[in-house]
Amino acid sequence: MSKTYNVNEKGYYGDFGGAYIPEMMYANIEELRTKYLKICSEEKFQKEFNDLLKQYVGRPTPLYFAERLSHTYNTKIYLKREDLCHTGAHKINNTIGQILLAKRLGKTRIIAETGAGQHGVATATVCALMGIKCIIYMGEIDISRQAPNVARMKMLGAEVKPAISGSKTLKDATNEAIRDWINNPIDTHYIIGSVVGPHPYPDMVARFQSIIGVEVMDQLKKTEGTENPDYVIACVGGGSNAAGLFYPYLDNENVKIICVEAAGKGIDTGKSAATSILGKEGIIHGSKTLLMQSFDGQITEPYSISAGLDYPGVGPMHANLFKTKRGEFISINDKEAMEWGLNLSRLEGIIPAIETSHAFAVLDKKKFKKDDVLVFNCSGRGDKDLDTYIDYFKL
Amino acid sequence: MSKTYNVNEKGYYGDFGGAYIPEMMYANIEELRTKYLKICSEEKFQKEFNDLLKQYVGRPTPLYFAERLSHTYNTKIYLKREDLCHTGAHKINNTIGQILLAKRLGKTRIIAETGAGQHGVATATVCALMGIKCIIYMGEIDISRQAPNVARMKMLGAEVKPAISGSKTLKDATNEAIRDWINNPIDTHYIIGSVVGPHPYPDMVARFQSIIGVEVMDQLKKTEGTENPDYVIACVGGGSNAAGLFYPYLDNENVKIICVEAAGKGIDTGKSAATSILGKEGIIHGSKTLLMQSFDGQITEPYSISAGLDYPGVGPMHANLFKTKRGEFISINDKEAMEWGLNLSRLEGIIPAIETSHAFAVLDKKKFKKDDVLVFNCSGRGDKDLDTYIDYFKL
Amino acid sequence: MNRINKILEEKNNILSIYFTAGFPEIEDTEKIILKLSECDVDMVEIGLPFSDPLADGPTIQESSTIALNNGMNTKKLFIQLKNIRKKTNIPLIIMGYFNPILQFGIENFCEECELAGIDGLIIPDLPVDVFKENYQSLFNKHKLLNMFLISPQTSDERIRFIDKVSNGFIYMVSSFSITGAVNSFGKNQIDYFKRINKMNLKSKLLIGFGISNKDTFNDAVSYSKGAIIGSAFIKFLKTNKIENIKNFIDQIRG
Amino acid sequence: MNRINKILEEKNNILSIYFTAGFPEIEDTEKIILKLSECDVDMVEIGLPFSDPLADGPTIQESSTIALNNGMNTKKLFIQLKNIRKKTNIPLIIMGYFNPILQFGIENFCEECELAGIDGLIIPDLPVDVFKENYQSLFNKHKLLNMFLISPQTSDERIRFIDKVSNGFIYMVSSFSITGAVNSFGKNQIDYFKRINKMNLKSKLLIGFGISNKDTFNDAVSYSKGAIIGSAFIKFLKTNKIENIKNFIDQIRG
Ligand SMILES: Cc1ncc(COP(=O)(O)O)c(C=O)c1O
Ligand SMILES: Cc1ncc(COP(=O)(O)O)c(C=O)c1O
Repeated sequence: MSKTYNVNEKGYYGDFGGAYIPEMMYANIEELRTKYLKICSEEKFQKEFNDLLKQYVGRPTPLYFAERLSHTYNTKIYLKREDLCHTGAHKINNTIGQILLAKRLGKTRIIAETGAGQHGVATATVCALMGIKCIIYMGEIDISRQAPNVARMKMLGAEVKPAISGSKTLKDATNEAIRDWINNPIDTHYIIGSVVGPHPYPDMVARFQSIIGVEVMDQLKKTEGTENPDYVIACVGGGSNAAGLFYPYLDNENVKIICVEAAGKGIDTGKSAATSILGKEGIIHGSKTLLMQSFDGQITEPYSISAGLDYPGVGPMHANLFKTKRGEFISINDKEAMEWGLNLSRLEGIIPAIETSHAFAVLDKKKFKKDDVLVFNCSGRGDKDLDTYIDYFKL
Repeated sequence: MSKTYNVNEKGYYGDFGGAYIPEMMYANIEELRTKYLKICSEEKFQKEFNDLLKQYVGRPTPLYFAERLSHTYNTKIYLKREDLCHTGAHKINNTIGQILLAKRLGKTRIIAETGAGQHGVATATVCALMGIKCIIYMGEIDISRQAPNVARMKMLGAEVKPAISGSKTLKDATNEAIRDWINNPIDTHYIIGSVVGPHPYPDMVARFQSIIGVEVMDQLKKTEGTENPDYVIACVGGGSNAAGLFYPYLDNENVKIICVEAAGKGIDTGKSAATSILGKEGIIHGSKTLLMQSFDGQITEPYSISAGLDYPGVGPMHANLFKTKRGEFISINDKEAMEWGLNLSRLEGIIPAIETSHAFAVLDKKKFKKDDVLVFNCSGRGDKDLDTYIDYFKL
Repeated sequence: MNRINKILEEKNNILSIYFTAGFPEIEDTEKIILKLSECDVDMVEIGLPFSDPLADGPTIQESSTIALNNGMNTKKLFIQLKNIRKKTNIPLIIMGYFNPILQFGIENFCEECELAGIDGLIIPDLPVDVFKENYQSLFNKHKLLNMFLISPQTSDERIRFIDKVSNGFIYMVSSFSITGAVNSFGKNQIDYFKRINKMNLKSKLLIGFGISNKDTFNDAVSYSKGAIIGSAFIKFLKTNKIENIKNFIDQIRG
Repeated sequence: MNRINKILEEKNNILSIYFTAGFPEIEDTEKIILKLSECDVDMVEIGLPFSDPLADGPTIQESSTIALNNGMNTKKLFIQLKNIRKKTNIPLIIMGYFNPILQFGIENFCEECELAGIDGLIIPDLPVDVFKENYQSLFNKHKLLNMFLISPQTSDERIRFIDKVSNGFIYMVSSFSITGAVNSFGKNQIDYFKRINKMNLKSKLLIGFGISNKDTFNDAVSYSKGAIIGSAFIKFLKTNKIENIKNFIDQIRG
């Protein structure tokens, strides 16, 4: 087989991936690893998954040609409208898949970590849909900066548990969720929210999210006569929305991949979340990947104005895209991202999540040709971020 | 021609409708009246409208079979998922239509009134999309109880002007918008947000919203083998989401129509917005219809916990549905509506707008048969109402 | 002959004053009308207050809210008017929105107007077409003139139609402006006045909206039979005694 | 013979104590180890503090945070340990997460362990499979034992595999519980201890997680070679002087 940027049978993307987990998680991870492909390929599962994506989530999401934006930047810009998904971001594609899997594994209790709260809301949503108990771990800082999403989780009947250790953001919420799973290995399934964690999570989540890219191929074929854009561009926190968009293009090197990371207050300020530039190889949350860490391997507290990008690691798929140079990595600071939140609102009537805003800022960083076809993953809507926007711009 | 519940050529639904407007508005209304049907039926307009609904708004919205809800109430319940529309409610179907119309009329400035803020956001959105100046009138009370939507309008570049007269809610915002139009008759188009106001607004808005019902026919045909449900059910503020759902069924009396109004603190408390029960025939905002008023014709200040239903009138189509008994009118108080907000969140993972919650409360008011097919218009999502929910339930 | 038509025939530079019935105090209606009659005022428009006066600006809306809070309503106004008519012969016009009139019962309303010696009505949200079809004969029966508005937007064709239906004066709205005082007219407005004058309508024209002082009054009457002052007078009443109304009128008539 | 294996052969009712290096104060590592050696303690597990100890509970996490804030790191720990090894012969195990070890360089790390007289390692997030494939020979070269964990969820098949790879003791996680003290074991735990005992593994078993007092210690050792106490000891250190460690040990051995 020729070179692939997808996962291999051992759970690695090049040098990255694997499952570096305490033995107490082994049985659960092993159960997943041995069953996920089989379950997910069952016809009944596929039908249920696709029906829910269609009827409940509202897929296919549009591939919207952004006329004013394209005109302003003199290139062809498409937006994959994951912001229109039920609950407001791509995250639900994955939670729908995992809840169906969890049911088939006989689990009756769901846990999840969340940063921006989008994955927490998406998890609480599918748990309500299925009538399953749900506990969400969320960093104490994120609880206060993403209040609307906390409210939504509570409306949906989930219990939101604050993670009060470390930086009190996504990484710590993830630690807490893992601890919960270790304590509750029998009845509980852990729905990880991005393409991170031990194998098979990165691959499993990427597969559930790959619907994004698969739809783009189909949609682009209709408008541009080809399935292949020149660029696919997405913000990268853990990397799930990016993985979803890139998935069918991974091994097609005619399609250029751009990953956009959060520079926070700036790469050199010590207040950043630009993992590819600042990170080194190591182990985080059970996966060998790039992560931000001190010289002696302590995980660094990251910083970004967007809670969903405020993670010191990155999925192993993306670590490999970086190392192999298959993907171009661009980092965007808080200010640039915030301004793009306003730009997109004013130019296209779409208020993006701050995570998503980062992706669009690439337009000011890189020159594209008039005929280039760019597909941006418009990963989520900005409703959860209104307070931040309003404060920032004194609107 | 046989009896119809749709508008006649003079702009009346039975006894209701018409255009009771000051002469200063005549030229604008007359321009609309003589041109709207022609413009809207042009192929180019239709294509642009439908393309935007598809690519930008995310239509068709799903017709979702609510399994747990159906099971709980032992009947077949479908939700028309207008909550998945871009900006979070059905309102944008209308604003897309009207902005295209306004462009063809050569208007360069848009005004609108808003209650819940959904119509304001939908208007600000299409104005951003088209790069047209936008001013939104909103009651001072609504500005404070729908803060997230105010923030969204500002992000989108609209100017939000507080209406400080009267009850400081939707009716007063409408007065202010009308005054603005009288003062700016040449460059300005007024995008009314519901099936209210002088002819041709009710018919024009109903036509733009009729996509809802048209899609339902198609979708229901696929799942139930018939285009016709037994019941179509929607909340009624001005009546646009209801009109959109009912439109293709108006003259098909096999399909029963249920309109759900806001009883506020209760029909007899003086704090209510149940227009059909409490209203008398009269004139409001240029239309002959039912409205809540004192013995000497002063318009009453309505009350509902939901800003979008807090309107003392109702569209003339609905007044006629009430008078002719074609529609059944049920009123739901604040408490019942709020509880249904929680019910739907917990049973189906969908947090509805408080307006929308009213519709679902019908399930506790009326017994349906096991085989009945009910289509609810899930008119909007509850993101804008989180503060109200959280306060109410002390979550 | 109707008192309004008589004035329109006999006089030029007609000054018509609008005020809101029941403002500032509920019993001021009579005092104000009698005072206006004593001054050099030719006609009085009595505003029947309405909760949602969408063709009016903030000054009149505010006065309406106060009048309603004072307890003013249609029945009470007619009681007041019947008394007033005994004491003055000045032409009286009721300006009111259509809904309160509908609720009172439109036949009832016209009857009461006749009994109270009202000469005409201005109902801004009753379009001429609806009036002609449904209410003209009723108005005629009760000897009530109905005055229509025209604005710079009104087409020539429609103005001719209004002129035909009209049996009193035509209320020429000065600008794209809901009621509210301005300091002088602009070129657009003057052009519009000229255009209408050239049409040689059978109906006399009165100009209203935005007239606040001697200058705007004089400008207005140079293109019309007369002018109507509303907001500026309401503003005056907010800070001046009724006894001093003459000062306001003198300053206009100058 | 490795000190750990020696103890495992010679003794029953083994008591192994875990503490976090650099806690409560950076220079306490030596004092604590020497004090433990003086008491009736058979083995010491030295926690190399990590920012994200996901297999540990709040007590150990907190002690790790304090130790890191005190300036503890891998290099510093080895300097301390080299001194300590001169003063005691007690078996010493480093328990650390894999990432800090990787960053130090795993060969480097093993070399330093050997130089410091470390007898074994517990790396909770280094799975046995990865260890066997990549690191076993390196560990052997530096005479380091690697201890693996098993939990009630671990399948018999996997336990047998672990037993085969293992050359020290098997760390039997008592319950579905990340580290943290409990008062007594339940039926499920006892059943699990019995089940494992019946397997007749070649490796000796030590039970850890949740052991806090005489009762749980005695229960544990009745199904194993010995037991490991961590959180309970850390808690003790938070409010007691190092000189008084004997009180803690006596109360367990009691
Ligand atoms: C809208 C949105 N985009 C992007 C992200 C980043 O996550 P990922 O990189 O997994 O897509 C988040 C995380 O919460 C999000 O909410
Ligand atoms: C979600 C939602 N539903 C219903 C309504 C009521 O309006 P209408 O009756 O015109 O549909 C509103 C008004 O803002 C709304 O936001």
